[in-house]
Amino acid sequence: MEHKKLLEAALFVSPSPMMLNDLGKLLGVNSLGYVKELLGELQKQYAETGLEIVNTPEGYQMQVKPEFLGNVGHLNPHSDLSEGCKRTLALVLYKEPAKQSEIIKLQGNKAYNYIKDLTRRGLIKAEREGHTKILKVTQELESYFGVPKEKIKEQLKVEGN
Amino acid sequence: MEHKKLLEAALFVSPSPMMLNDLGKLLGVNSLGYVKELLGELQKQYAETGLEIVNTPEGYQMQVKPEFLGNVGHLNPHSDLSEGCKRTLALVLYKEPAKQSEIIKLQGNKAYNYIKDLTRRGLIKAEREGHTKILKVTQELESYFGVPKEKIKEQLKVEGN
Amino acid sequence: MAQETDIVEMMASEYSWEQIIYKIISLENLDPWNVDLKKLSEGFLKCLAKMKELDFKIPAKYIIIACVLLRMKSDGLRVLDVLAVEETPNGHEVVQTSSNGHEKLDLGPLELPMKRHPTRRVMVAELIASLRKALRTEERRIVRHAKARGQINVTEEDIEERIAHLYRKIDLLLLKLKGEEVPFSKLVSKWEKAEVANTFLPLIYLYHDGKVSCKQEGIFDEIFIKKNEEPKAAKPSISQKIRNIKIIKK
Repeated sequence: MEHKKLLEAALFVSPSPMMLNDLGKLLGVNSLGYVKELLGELQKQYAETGLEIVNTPEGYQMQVKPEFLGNVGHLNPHSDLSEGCKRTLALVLYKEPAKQSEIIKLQGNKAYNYIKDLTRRGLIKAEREGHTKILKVTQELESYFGVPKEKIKEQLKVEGN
Repeated sequence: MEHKKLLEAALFVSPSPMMLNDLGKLLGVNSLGYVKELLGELQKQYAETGLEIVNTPEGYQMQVKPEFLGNVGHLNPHSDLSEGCKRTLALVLYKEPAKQSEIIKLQGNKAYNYIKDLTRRGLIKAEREGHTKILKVTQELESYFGVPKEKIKEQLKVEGN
Repeated sequence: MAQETDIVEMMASEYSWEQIIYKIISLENLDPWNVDLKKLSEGFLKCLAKMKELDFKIPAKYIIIACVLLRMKSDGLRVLDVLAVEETPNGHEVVQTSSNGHEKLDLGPLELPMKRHPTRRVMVAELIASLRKALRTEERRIVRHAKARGQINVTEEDIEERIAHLYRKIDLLLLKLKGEEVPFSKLVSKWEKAEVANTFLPLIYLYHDGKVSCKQEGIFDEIFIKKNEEPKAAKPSISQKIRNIKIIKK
């Protein structure tokens, strides 16, 4: 069925999740129910493979099944956050709401750049409170990680406490 | 079958083609014949989908079937050839058989690298003829574009004239 | 300190900045293979302050060097800051209690989600677009070459003749001005770049051949040309040596 193949091709090639109506446009059909049905069929088909099609808040996405990630993750050398940014993000998550000055104290002046980077990417936001800046993580962070922030925090706090 | 799923996951996630022995290492098996067999099975399975697993001179690669690329290509701005390589390839096809010196004259010294890249990827080949190198496209090019080279040439000639 | 004053004097007399850096390195007893940036930048700033104190004009380049040194120094310190955050053997992050008493933190590793970076093959339409660009570049190159060839469409002129012409012109002007010297500006018929250069070039030959003397008080001031009575025969004439060279004029 050509429509299903086209959906597969789109989900494979797209670098970001795709919304239902964009997929509908791609197929040139108006019925989103029909598109959803096809996606459901595809999801079932992929159950037998190493890949899966998931429905995230940002749309449908084709990805490696989590149980294989550990085996193949290293094949993709692109980590889109630097080591420094990762550390800042971990600190902000752990201490949230975190004073910017506190993060700088812990990580040094370089953290100003990491904070800027993370803010630009929408993963954290800064709120002014008197003379100091308070850093918080955003909703965007949850969709980046694909899990609620509490879950990420737990992962950090196992060691933190 | 876990091995086959792992192969799928690896080919999906890897940004470049994977050699047979790397895939063998990933599975932790010594028999490359066995890996090849699994890949053959996967290739058959994918025949029914919008994707395909191809064996290129640089290794195995999962990709969108060429017939669907026209529909979904716009979803991803990143193609696997740089603009420079694309121009060299277009010129070689257009002028075929093309003297290497002529391509260099047109594109400048940078084209030496593009020619090297395209040769490594098996899309063009160089033949020595006296003091000069003659560049030609390969059979591989046809499977890359999914159309006979004469057809691409025709389109290019329409454009060039 | 006497040596410090040396550096200030070196700066004031516009020594190269490299020489000044070497001087500070030796003055501060720094290891030239492992320079302490903190000491080096401090030494440099100390000398700049001294110059200011003595009311010397500080050349702009020294301000730039000071900025660069301070930047290098602060980058170095930042590296030290970040080094305070270390990884434990199990890969977990430890923020150590630093000497100024910051808290100790032991965080688990933050595992990032895997982001795939799919690429796709080139489409035939893109290949055509690339060819279009390549051919357009070729066309532009051809046009450029044609233009360049157009520029070589020139007339040739004998430099010997030009030199002789200028020499006659100097003679005539000396007569007209009834003086011993001719200002260069009077030799140039139209004060335009090309004309100035076309007059200046044969003048250099005349000067080298010893036929004239030139005098100029300051940079960009008027050049006064005086005819020498007896051309110095000992000096070989450049114009003779290059007899066959033609001046190319558009």
